[in-house]
Amino acid sequence: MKNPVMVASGTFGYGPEYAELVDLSQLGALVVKGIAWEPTRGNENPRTAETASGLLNAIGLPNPGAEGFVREYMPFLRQHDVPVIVNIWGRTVEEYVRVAEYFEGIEGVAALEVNVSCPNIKEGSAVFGTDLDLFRRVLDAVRSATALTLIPKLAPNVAAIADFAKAAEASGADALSLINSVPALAVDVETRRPKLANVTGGLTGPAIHPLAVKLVWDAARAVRIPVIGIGGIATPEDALEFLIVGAHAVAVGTASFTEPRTAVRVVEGIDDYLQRHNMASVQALVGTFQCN
Amino acid sequence: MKNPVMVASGTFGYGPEYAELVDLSQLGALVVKGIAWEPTRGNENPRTAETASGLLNAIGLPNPGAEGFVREYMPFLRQHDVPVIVNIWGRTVEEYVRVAEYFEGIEGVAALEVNVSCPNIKEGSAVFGTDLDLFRRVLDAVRSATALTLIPKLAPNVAAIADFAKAAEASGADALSLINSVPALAVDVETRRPKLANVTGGLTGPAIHPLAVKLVWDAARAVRIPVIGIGGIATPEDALEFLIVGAHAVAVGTASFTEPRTAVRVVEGIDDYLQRHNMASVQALVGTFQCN
Amino acid sequence: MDCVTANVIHQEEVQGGYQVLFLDAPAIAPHVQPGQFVHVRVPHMEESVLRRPFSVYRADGPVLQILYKGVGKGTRTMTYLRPGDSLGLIGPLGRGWPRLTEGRFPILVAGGYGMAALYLLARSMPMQGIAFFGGKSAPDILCVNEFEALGWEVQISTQDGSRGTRGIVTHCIDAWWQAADLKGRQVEAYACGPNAMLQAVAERAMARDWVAWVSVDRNMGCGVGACLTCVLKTRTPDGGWRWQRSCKEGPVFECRDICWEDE
Amino acid sequence: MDCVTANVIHQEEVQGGYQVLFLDAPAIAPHVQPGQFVHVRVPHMEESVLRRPFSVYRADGPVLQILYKGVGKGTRTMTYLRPGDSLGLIGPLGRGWPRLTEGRFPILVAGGYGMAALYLLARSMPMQGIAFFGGKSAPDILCVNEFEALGWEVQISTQDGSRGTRGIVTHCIDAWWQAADLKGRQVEAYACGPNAMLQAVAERAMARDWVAWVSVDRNMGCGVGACLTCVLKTRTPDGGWRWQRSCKEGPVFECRDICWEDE
Ligand SMILES: Cc1cc2nc3c(=O)[nH]c(=O)nc-3n(C[C@H](O)[C@H](O)[C@H](O)COP(=O)(O)OP(=O)(O)OC[C@H]3O[C@@H](n4cnc5c(N)ncnc54)[C@H](O)[C@@H]3O)c2cc1C
Ligand SMILES: Cc1cc2nc3c(=O)[nH]c(=O)nc-3n(C[C@H](O)[C@H](O)[C@H](O)COP(=O)(O)OP(=O)(O)OC[C@H]3O[C@@H](n4cnc5c(N)ncnc54)[C@H](O)[C@@H]3O)c2cc1C
Ligand SMILES: Cc1cc2nc3c(=O)[nH]c(=O)nc-3n(C[C@H](O)[C@H](O)[C@H](O)COP(=O)(O)O)c2cc1C
Ligand SMILES: Cc1cc2nc3c(=O)[nH]c(=O)nc-3n(C[C@H](O)[C@H](O)[C@H](O)COP(=O)(O)O)c2cc1C
Ligand code: FES
Ligand code: FES
Repeated sequence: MKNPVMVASGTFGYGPEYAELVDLSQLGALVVKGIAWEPTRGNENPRTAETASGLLNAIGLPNPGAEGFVREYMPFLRQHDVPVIVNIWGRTVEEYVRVAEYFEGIEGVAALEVNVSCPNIKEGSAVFGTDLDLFRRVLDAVRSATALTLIPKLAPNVAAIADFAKAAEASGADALSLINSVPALAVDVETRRPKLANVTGGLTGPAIHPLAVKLVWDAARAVRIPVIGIGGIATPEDALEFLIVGAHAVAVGTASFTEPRTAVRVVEGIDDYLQRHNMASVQALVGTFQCN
Repeated sequence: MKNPVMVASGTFGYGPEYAELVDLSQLGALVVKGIAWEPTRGNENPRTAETASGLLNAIGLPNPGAEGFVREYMPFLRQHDVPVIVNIWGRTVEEYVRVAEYFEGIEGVAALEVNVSCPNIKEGSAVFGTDLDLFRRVLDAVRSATALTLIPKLAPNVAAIADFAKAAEASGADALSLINSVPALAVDVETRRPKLANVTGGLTGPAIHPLAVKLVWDAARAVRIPVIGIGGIATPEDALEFLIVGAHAVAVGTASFTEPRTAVRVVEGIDDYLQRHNMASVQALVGTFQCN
Repeated sequence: MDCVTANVIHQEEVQGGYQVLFLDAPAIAPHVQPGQFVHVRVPHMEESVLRRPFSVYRADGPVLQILYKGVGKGTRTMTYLRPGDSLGLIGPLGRGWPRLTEGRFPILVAGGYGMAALYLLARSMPMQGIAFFGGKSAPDILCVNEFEALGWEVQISTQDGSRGTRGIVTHCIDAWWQAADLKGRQVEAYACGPNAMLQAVAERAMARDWVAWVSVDRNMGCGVGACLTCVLKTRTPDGGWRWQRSCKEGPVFECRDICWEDE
Repeated sequence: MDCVTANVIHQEEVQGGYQVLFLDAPAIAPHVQPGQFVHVRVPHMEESVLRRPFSVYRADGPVLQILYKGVGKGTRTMTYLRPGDSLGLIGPLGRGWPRLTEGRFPILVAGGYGMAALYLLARSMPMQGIAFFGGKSAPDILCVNEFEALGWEVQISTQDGSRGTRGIVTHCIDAWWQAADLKGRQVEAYACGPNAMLQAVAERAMARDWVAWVSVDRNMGCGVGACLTCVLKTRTPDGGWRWQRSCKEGPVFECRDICWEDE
């Protein structure tokens, strides 16, 4: 990676959507929207709602399926000088394995981010991220299925994230990414109906940043594999917080909607910071949190 | 209670602080700042930091001790026409029992809110709120210690809040309140030190409202005892969301700092709403969520 | 498509709470096709993570105009914008109105900001037809002079009868259709307004063999096709349906493509 | 103490980025004691849940003045306030400056907004003494004419020497102290400024038997004593310490009460 700033799954499409506005080669990596083996349509409308400094979404992981994705988008992505990380999900362990196996053979895929934590899948995917046994089971299975770099993506709604981080490491994960969106609910009080068709959704954006920083800190201290900090990054400072508490990289999510070039600005802001603080590289900053 | 709108523990002092600005008799109830058996000083400075639409705090539960509180503040509180709910905490099960026993004999205490979920006590109090066994143990013990109305206050950072709600009900709790603040961390990137002396703190305010609504919905569906919805209420609509998903009452926290009369405005806003919707009472609204 | 900071040139209230905002956007304005929109980052609204989409009302050289009304948090905040303020702008976005099919007679149907969304189309049309404008009350009827200045006949209806015919816009359309002598031409309709209006136009179009293009209003997230917020159900040739993104494949769709039963 | 909505009468830049904001606050202004503060809800800053505390610079009839500088999010937003805008105001808050002890000679020591925080005190004093104002550079020295108009001698020091003596304010104080003939009077000092300045004054006060009152600047939450954000360590008679709330028991403390070793 040229730099430690990626764009987060589901917030940057499959690549072409923002390509006119953002020079993809300036991104540390591009994580595509979640891909399952079978094409999926996703949830009904409305799918998003604004909250205080946040966004609630229940898109429901619509996707063209693994083969559809490779056919429609990989040719475009291979032409660009940016590492592509494919975010994968399934409803069963077998579905995870199937899609993981498939991508092993695909040229141009730098890594798989294993989404075990999307709160918007009803069939049970959410449970993979909050039940330690299921979590281990799916990661062990995916690990056996592929030699690709594996990055489990952790759910925030657990009492002890360190347990999940350690379990992932033990299962042979190469890195971790966290957090996924936080389960939440918004109600239209006039109709007394949920603001999202899916009823509940995942909260993202600046509102959740301080809780993401806490969880990333907890996870980074628990494992030796690198951690990718995600959650509410809108400014370089937000990203620096993650790096300082121990993340090796970060991903910008919702803020790309607000300002498509957020990730690039974060890259520049981190560079400025390193220069001002006479640090030769991001490595020198990672984990420098002074907390006693 | 005259109305379903209380002020939340730790955000309204012990009563006198806001009495010049807010007519206490207009509050449904006043929940005082957490009281332990022994006086406690709390954390070092800084104790709060602003975040996007939120507040991070680690006050550390400073308090004058149960006897000190009764001596210094109960005479004042008894003079006012407002139900007083005492928020209690301890570092061990024995400390919880001691303070609970003590308040049984105190005139003018309407109920005890049992804080098992403050994220800012290092000795282990946080664990009471996220470990189901410990949670049951402390509630069983407190239940045996007092005939007062008991309202356990639940922690948000668990995978399945319904389990805690059910456990509390099984332990003989009379009501539940949730949520307490959400564990979080903010870093000053220039010094690379935490913004709070206690390192981590609890996130409150509008930022957490959608996740509180989700948890209150989950808890309210799991039990028959009434639930008090807390988290990020700043407007009548925010409170109405809690009532609609099944809370019987609500408490206003951080928003009292922004606007001391928030709770009173929420009372008025709920009244307006009930009138506009031809509802005779709050009861008619509670749990009217249309989610299918 | 570009993402820029645009300066506010000026802003004026037209009537009934509708405002026109003049922006200096040389990288965007010259590229706007009729029916396209811009995605606006409203300043002084840090609590909001999303932009707000607005049709381009006019684009003249570097100057872009938006016609809007303060209906919610974002639009009300926009009414405070003054010369010297600036805002974020992404655009032009979406697929605008298709060209008039050779030999068809154009009608425009609009409610609310739809009148603005149709102005550039009216200006670029090879022939002038009839514009049907509907609203609750006289102040909701906008831009009539502008359309007439382009040579369009404008038929107005208001629900309270305070301007034009009393009733809804489709009454006017139906009355016109009864009497119309189109000299063998088929109608091609372009509509932008409340969903019920679009659906009423669609019904007539399907019954009367018109081509009808409607510009739908969906809540948007990214505005560029990445977030899948703004989707709408559209028919597929095999009798099934699929989502299309109103920010990317839309906001303009041929009315037959929309699954109205799900609207 | 009241909680009101106050209209902005006007706002002007004094110098060096310092602004004076004039507010119409008839329920608050007449009750202000020197050294008290108001807690301001800055409009157009919904993302912020906290108010911002400001000393009252002047209170004349219903009009309250705040002197401040745009240092962060809230104060920078305040610089945009114009006549007609309004903001939330709680006040007067805190315990202000105590009265001068009979027979003591008053000196004032100020840096930054401290000059504003001391103005009402200077105006209400039974006798005029000396005011020592320090700052980085000439533009940081405020209100000199106002204090002189009240009959106070003002001694100025700037770190870059651009106005008054070059150096920090305590140099001036020490030089004055060496030469002073106070005719048997003891000094009573009142200080508001950066913490280092307060501590330097405290050291001198304790060494020289002055009474010295300092107004501390702590981040605040509620401003009324409820949240326990703004606490500072103060000595107890038994040699121990306890927290006191700078919004309620303060912001003014006698310097001997503060545990400086923990500052
Ligand atoms: C392609 C497109 C073009 C548009 N062009 C224009 C235009 O030219 N002029 C104009 O005035 N408006 C236009 N709109 C509508 C405009 O985007 C919304 O009015 C605006 O986003 C509301 O933002 P707000 O913050 O003021 O309202 P919010 O505070 O977000 O919401 C306030 C109220 O408005 C409703 N609302 C929110 N978003 C929309 C929406 N997209 N459409 C309708 N109601 C909504 C909410 O349900 C709520 O009741 C367009 C919308 C789309 C999708
Ligand atoms: C009793 C009291 C009286 C005051 N009187 C005045 C006054 O008359 N005029 C005036 O200009 N200021 C005064 N202040 C300071 C003023 O409250 C802060 O400058 C203001 O709160 C900063 O808000 P902000 O949103 O601009 O800064 P933020 O965005 O919150 O912070 C920006 C920077 O300011 C620093 N900061 C934040 N809060 C404070 C604070 N309370 N004190 C010092 N630095 C802070 C932060 O560390 C940060 O570096 C007073 C403070 C107190 C406690
Ligand atoms: C609209 C939307 C769609 C998302 N889709 C996915 C997804 O497909 N897979 C996934 O693992 N995370 C998904 N996420 C979560 C983000 O990748 C990220 O973890 C989350 O948004 C937190 O980061 P942020 O606060 O910067 O947005 C989505 C988030 C949003 C807002
Ligand atoms: C400064 C502060 C102090 C608090 N102290 C306590 C406390 O002593 N006991 C307790 O149970 N909760 C305490 N809380 C949590 C609140 O009671 C409430 O659960 C939380 O703030 C969420 O509500 P809000 O978002 O409306 O603030 C405190 C919150 C704040 C902001
Ligand atoms: S608004 Fe994001 S895909 Fe259309
Ligand atoms: S600011 Fe809340 S107690 Fe002082």
